[in-house]
Amino acid sequence: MSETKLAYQKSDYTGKPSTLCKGCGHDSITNAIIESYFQLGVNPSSVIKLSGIGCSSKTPTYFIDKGHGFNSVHGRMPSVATGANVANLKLPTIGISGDGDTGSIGLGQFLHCARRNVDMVYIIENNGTYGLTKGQFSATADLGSKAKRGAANPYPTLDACALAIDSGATFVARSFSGDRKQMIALMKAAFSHKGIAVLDIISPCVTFNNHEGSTKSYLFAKENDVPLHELNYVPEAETIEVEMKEGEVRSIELHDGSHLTLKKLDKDYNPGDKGEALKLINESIASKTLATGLLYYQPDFPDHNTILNICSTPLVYLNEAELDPGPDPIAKLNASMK
Amino acid sequence: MSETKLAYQKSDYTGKPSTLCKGCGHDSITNAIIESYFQLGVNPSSVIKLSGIGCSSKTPTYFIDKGHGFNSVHGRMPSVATGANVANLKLPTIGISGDGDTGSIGLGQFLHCARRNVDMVYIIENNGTYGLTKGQFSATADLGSKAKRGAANPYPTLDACALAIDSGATFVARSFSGDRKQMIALMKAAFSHKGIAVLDIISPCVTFNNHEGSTKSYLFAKENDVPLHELNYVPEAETIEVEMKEGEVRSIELHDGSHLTLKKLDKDYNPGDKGEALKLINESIASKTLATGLLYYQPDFPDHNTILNICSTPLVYLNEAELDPGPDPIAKLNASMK
Amino acid sequence: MDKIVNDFSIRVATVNGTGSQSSNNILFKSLFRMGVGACGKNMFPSNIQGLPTWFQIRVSPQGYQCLRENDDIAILMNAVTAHDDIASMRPGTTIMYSSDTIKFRDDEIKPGMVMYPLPVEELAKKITNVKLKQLLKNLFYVGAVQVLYGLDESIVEGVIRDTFKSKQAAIDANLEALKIGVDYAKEHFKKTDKFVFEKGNVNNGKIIMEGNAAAALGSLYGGCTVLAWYPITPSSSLAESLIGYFEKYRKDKDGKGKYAAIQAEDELSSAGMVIGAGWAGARSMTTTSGPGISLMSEFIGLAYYAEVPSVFMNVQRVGPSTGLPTRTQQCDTLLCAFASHGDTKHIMLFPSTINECFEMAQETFNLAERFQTPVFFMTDLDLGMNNWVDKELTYTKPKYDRGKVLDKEGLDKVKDWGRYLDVDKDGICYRTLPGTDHPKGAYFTRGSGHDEYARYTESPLAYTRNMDRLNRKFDTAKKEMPKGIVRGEAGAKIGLIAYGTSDHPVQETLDRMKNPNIKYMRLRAFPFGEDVEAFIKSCDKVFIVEQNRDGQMRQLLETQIRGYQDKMDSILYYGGFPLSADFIERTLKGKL
Amino acid sequence: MDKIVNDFSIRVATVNGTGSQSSNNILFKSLFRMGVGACGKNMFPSNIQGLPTWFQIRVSPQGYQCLRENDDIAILMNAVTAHDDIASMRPGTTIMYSSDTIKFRDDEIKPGMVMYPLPVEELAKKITNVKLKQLLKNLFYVGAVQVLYGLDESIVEGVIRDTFKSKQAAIDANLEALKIGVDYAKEHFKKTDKFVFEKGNVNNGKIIMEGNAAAALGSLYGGCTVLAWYPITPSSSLAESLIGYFEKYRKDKDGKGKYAAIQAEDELSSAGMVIGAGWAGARSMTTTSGPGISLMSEFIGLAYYAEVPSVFMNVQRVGPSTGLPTRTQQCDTLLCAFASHGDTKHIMLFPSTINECFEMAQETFNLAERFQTPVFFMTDLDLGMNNWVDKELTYTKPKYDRGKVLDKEGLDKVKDWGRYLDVDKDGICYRTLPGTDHPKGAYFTRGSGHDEYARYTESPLAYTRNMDRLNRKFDTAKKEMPKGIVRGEAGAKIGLIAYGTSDHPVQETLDRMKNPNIKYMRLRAFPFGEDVEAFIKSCDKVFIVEQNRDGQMRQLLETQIRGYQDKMDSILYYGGFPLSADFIERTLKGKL
Ligand SMILES: Cc1ncc(C[n+]2csc(CCOP(=O)(O)OP(=O)(O)O)c2C)c(N)n1
Ligand SMILES: Cc1ncc(C[n+]2csc(CCOP(=O)(O)OP(=O)(O)O)c2C)c(N)n1
Ligand code: SF4
Ligand code: SF4
Ligand SMILES: [Mg+2]
Ligand SMILES: [Mg+2]
Repeated sequence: MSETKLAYQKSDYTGKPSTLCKGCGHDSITNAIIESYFQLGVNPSSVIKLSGIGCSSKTPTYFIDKGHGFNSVHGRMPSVATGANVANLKLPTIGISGDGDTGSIGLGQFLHCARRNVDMVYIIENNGTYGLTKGQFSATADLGSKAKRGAANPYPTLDACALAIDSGATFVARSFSGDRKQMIALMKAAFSHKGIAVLDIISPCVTFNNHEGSTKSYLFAKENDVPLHELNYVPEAETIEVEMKEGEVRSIELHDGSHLTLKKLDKDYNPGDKGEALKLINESIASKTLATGLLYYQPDFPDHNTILNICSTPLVYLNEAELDPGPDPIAKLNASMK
Repeated sequence: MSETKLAYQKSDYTGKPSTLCKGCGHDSITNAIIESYFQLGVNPSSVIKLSGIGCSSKTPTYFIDKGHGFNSVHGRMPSVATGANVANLKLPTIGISGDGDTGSIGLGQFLHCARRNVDMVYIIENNGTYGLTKGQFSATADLGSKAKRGAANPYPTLDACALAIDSGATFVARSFSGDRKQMIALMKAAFSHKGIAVLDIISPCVTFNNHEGSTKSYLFAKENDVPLHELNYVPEAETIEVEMKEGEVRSIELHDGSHLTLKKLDKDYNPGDKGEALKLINESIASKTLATGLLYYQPDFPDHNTILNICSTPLVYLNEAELDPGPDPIAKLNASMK
Repeated sequence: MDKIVNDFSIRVATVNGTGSQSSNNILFKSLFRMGVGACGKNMFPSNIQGLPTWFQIRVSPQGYQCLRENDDIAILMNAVTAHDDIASMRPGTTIMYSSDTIKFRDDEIKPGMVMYPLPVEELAKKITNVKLKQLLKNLFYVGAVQVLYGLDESIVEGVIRDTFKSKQAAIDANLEALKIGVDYAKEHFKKTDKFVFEKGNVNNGKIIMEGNAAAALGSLYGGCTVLAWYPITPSSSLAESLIGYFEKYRKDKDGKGKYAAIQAEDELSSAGMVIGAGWAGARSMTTTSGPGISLMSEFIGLAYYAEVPSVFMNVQRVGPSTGLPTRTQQCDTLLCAFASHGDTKHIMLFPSTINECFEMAQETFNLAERFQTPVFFMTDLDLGMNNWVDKELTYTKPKYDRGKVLDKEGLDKVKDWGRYLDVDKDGICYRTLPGTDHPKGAYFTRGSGHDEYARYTESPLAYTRNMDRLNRKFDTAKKEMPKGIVRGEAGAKIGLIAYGTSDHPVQETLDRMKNPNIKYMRLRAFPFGEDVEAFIKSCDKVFIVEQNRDGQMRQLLETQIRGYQDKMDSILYYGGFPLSADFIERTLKGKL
Repeated sequence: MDKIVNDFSIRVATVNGTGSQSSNNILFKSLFRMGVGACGKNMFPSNIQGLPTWFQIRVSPQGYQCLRENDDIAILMNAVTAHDDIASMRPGTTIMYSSDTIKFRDDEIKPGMVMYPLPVEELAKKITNVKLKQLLKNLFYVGAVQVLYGLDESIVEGVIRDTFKSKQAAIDANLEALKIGVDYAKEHFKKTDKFVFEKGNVNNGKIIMEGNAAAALGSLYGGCTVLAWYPITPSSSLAESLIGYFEKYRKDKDGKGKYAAIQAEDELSSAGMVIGAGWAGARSMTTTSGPGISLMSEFIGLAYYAEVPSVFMNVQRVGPSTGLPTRTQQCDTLLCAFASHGDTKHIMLFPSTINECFEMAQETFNLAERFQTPVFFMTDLDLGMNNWVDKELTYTKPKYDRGKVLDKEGLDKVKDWGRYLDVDKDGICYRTLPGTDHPKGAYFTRGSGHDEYARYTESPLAYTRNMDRLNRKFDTAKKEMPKGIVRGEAGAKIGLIAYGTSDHPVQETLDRMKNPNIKYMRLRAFPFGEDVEAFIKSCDKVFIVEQNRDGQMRQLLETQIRGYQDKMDSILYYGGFPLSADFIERTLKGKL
């Protein structure tokens, strides 16, 4: 991922128009991705974009039209990305997933991909809900938060960052789709990291928002007495934007009137200690104050292609001359199997 | 799981003769299970035993013949156990799995089962290898350990205890198949816990031992110049037994001459703090000294059946009279759908 | 001018997530209450907001529950699709459109087209509830339709009141918007097309319901106590409806649930839960669609081979892969018949109507427990998610067939119990439930080789005996499946065969063709009973009408009822829209 | 006394994990080197240590690579199975047994049985290497066989030396143990049975190899660069052999690998990796068995619909579910033909021999890239894990068919490139590889609806066009599949059809029956080419010989080559042991 800055335009990084709901946090993430690649000057044709299934997983269509994209199957992006990445280790690899895609059906693949330290940026567009299937809880939904149907989530939240750290991920960060500046800073660092960089980005779903405190979910619709069970109407919402300083704690109002409390990590936070990072995350869950920033960073562990000791020519470009072992091994084997 | 002590014999808890290799750690665990149930006086007919696939997953056949058993499919015991447990919340549920079964193919199900806090005892017979398929690495294999084929494991170990804690398990302990006393103490506590009790029990595979330090794997066979690629001969080994005091650190010699270092948790260790538990586990991985004992314990979180608010009569025994909503709802629905 | 009364089709093109579904339902329900034979179908995108969506309403004196290929009236509210939409309309049809967002070129307007420009954005300014403007705009076309085609004003108002129940603000806002549409139409539109609604009485004793809700209700009455599911279109609403019914009708006096509903982390897990619960003795089910069945395949084989009662409700959508997730097909017939590796065969039921969704769902649980095997309830997006007009549901006092289960007393009576002993020679063996407090009550369940006493074995003979018995069990099932429903003269020589939602357009085709030499059998289950063979045998030629590319049911018929292949031919539609009689009639005539 | 030379069968019954496999291989290899036509098959348990296992060796002048149903000599070293074993032996056969652990009652010994009691435990005391006693004991029966049936002493010694190569201690220990057996037999056994080995020359130019190793070697020569797998019997050794070959023959000069081999966390993941790598442009494969295919089903549908080259090697074992994991069957034919939900069809290859494993494995990658689709390499436990005698492998300079790929220059030349445009009208479109540095090089791959330019669409027309093109592609594939291999007179009216490992016993059956009215086609691929139809057409009656319960290949033939069903019948064996000519001949004669 060591592309030098080239003369690319911002427009070289754009994609098809988004078909997501107006104000969806995922679109803010898309924009940050575009900006980050642009700032780094990565060759857009070299980028490969992979995803699973969900609103979040649609987003690879919305950036870098010039790169190949693969919208695969639900929860299995990590394995597809792993395969693509070993096949051609020259291509900057970005995987986009949702919290359902990663935390529910894809949990096993996610953690094993982390363990392998696949050289990719793995973005979780985390809204605590299944957007595309209309608002069921995902595994990252907060304990006690309310869903579309009004039932409270009785299960504890799965924290993708903690799990990634425990599984061996070497770059683990959290951000918020409303904090463009932080996202871009983290993304640029992530793109430059050799190994897996997991970015868990809280990305409110304006249509089926189920986040912590969203006991007032659908407030807007309720006020207006729209029957809740027929929510086929999606009000157009404004994109949330905030900018925070290091160490700052801020409570952000979401579309449904609920609040999300964020704390940006202090400047002197040391992301090199696994145990500390895990402690911090668990404290932050307990205090309902999400710590954002680079939570854990371990630059020295070899990435998957290094672990596998793959040659520098991408495997896809090896030809007969390079791959054919010739007649000798067969002759030897024939002789030995008697 | 509040069975009162009845007049059961030890023999009421035995099963079919084991078909595992002589000296396999799994058999020691089986014996501890038998002893624990016996000491608690659980009605053997009420116990349900579930497992996935692997040498470890065969063990439910080797205890409590009087209870129903279900050897399901690879890595999916957690979901089968969850289904059985909600269907009949009266039955003490034990799931037996291997490190491959739980840490590789079954990782997602394992963690979601932990998150649901299913009222069961979940035993991982952890040998860091795939015993039944002849010695490939599992995800809990230690970084750098050597496999049958002699290649070193290049991936970091997945720690089932850390991940279980991350995911919401309410009772998480580690033990060693050679420490019968500790196993029995932990199992009895686990059987009495309402919610999921995860027991990660290090259980050396005498045939394909790949544990930490097992750079001398197959020492025995090698010494005798048996070709390694044709290891169809399994020497009979003695069962390892140790007894440790709280706070004690001990290095145990395994069958292949390698060593495993264990540290029994101090008496004053407080298993109530998630962050601390995770820190401890990560330190213990880094120092290659496995901490054993009850790592994390949270007795207050409701178990899955409580979360689901299931009635006290097991669902399986509800009959027509109890389940039939009668004609009224249909009449009302008919009227409303016009 | 001639009138065309209650026999035409309307297409409403809108943008999804703008609330048009609510207006369309008001329109549809109003027609229903007027006693007009109406059928409504949604063509919606796999998206939450901003993509094109269509609602089609067809009215017919017979109340056919299927569409025509062509529409007579197009209500075009979506500028993105308007030009394609008008291009697909025939000369002489009517076009109502949002005139301040859509401009048609002259050459787009075909001869005889009647144009009703509706200045939606302009009119929207009159809406007082500014926040809900986007939503309420959709009432304008309802108002215009009311005026132009004769919706009963008080019925429409009643529908709006019932829709929003006690929410007075919503009722007022909707009525206001409706009136804006009505007023505009009265003032500006001159009726020049021939289509009119007139009150009728074809809906007496009928209801409007989605198949998924009916199947959910059937599951409730069928005694289902465990639901494990993973969301996937178009099956989610089946699970969600069932949860709703559970919450309402399945609480004990302490408010505790006489059910467990678990949203699993994926389909493998929901299958595992269903099998675990079925093994423990509960009536358990899952809801899913094609991708879920693929993922459940390993578990399905386990349930087949270890003989665990389990219900899989497959609301089919367009495959392969993610395919068209919001469109309809019958494309998992072969997959479900043989799901999993090794030699397997599974029972399937094919409901065609709301009432059958309700009744067959109940029966599914009986079959699963009776045959101790997975049973597939094969419905589809069209049946599951569209609003269907069907006769009222009827209550029958449930009598569950729990199959061959030995309890404590039962065990006392039998001398030699083996879990897989074929005592009755019908291939079905006796099981015990986990927890049975009896010294010989327990057995060990496994997906690996087992003998008659559930002991592990690798013996080729024991294995073969077991596999042969499973075949015998399947043969027993053949005799107990719901029979096919036959229409037409016994002596007719041309046979049609269809199943599920294809029934409706086939019935209409038969009405139209009135050919006494054509008869028809609607399949309702697999394995096929003797009646199916008899039907095929009595024909010279059999056309199997299906909504998939490869003629999957034809293949199944060919291999399971051997000897008649030469007669068999397919009529296949697989575009993902609901099947129409127009298509069948045209294709069939081309083949006759 | 009559001699029976080189034409009889031996069964060795032992306990697994005791090292008998090594002795059995010494026995087998010695026969091979003596030029005796030998076939050896392992019946082993799904267990590591302590359960019964059998090794069967059949010698025949023709060198048949399949067993007889009955054995002539039983070497019984396992007390647990000895009584069942002797019960299955016919009168007049020979029984050698471990006489200090096994005692037969008089009534177990049938008339004419020749008994050779071998006091294994007593003799074991003579072994000097105490630690390896358990292992070395197995050499005793090898020694006894050498004496009784005439193994060439120096050949046996040579085999032992070659087996343990430079490990002198092991060689010495084995030779010592062998000698104990030899000495005992010489002293105590009087040869009274008729069976003898005599040196021959049927193995000139031949090798002993496992199919899994041959398929792995084929994959190496086929240019596979990415292997993603999950261990499962009986496929693990295919992956492990390939890794071995990779390590040996695929390093660049810096010691870096020109391959990636990943042990995935499960089969879903390995399928995903294969598809990811195939999409990126690598020749990628996975190895698995039935349960793995079930789990991969969703992904297989993606690869079909999104058209990603990918190779799935399925080493079949006995299903359903976990079944008999260490026994052989051909039970995934239907599953692999149609794997995944929706309308799907897949290419399959069926190797029968070691040489075909090697050659077809290479071809698999060409087909996958040429047709941009999943290709199944369908082998089984018998072929994969047993030691087969076959002719030497031959090297052909590889020429990969990478299919229709447009690189930078290619893109410059085409004016209008669409990923799914059927330019050549053969249903196969042009793809580009990710990373292609060209402004119009990129496209978006998805499992959802897409048009010719790989754009997302829900259009029924675009969907239908695409599905029809996929059918066209499959039709093109039909013409390019390996043809069936025919034996017998063209004019014969009775046809046999078989595939994979069933070929060997079918060939033997034909040799035996010498019926000029019987001919035989061995299928090698699906979709079936025209030659298959022509063959069936030319017969009055066709018997499809298969190793599964449901006649899966027959079903596939019936639905894919319609019109000949009435001729088709099945010969089915599914007990899990390798198929024998005895079974086929008996069953066929019963049907003629
Ligand atoms: C195998 C499978 N199961 C279920 C689905 C249905 N499905 C589509 S998206 C989705 C959840 C998406 O949630 P998430 O990943 O959080 O994405 P979001 O839409 O919230 O961005 C589900 C369950 C599917 N496509 N495939
Ligand atoms: C779906 C599936 N994939 C693969 C296998 C093959 N398999 C059987 S056991 C096993 C691994 C067992 O490892 P572990 O759970 O650690 O158990 P152990 O034998 O070490 O006790 C595997 C891969 C299988 N049975 N099913
Ligand atoms: S449903 Fe939610 S996640 Fe999906 S596009 Fe709309 S706002 Fe975004
Ligand atoms: S192979 Fe290992 S895990 Fe399996 S039974 Fe033998 S010692 Fe135990
Ligand atoms: Mg989400
Ligand atoms: Mg293990």
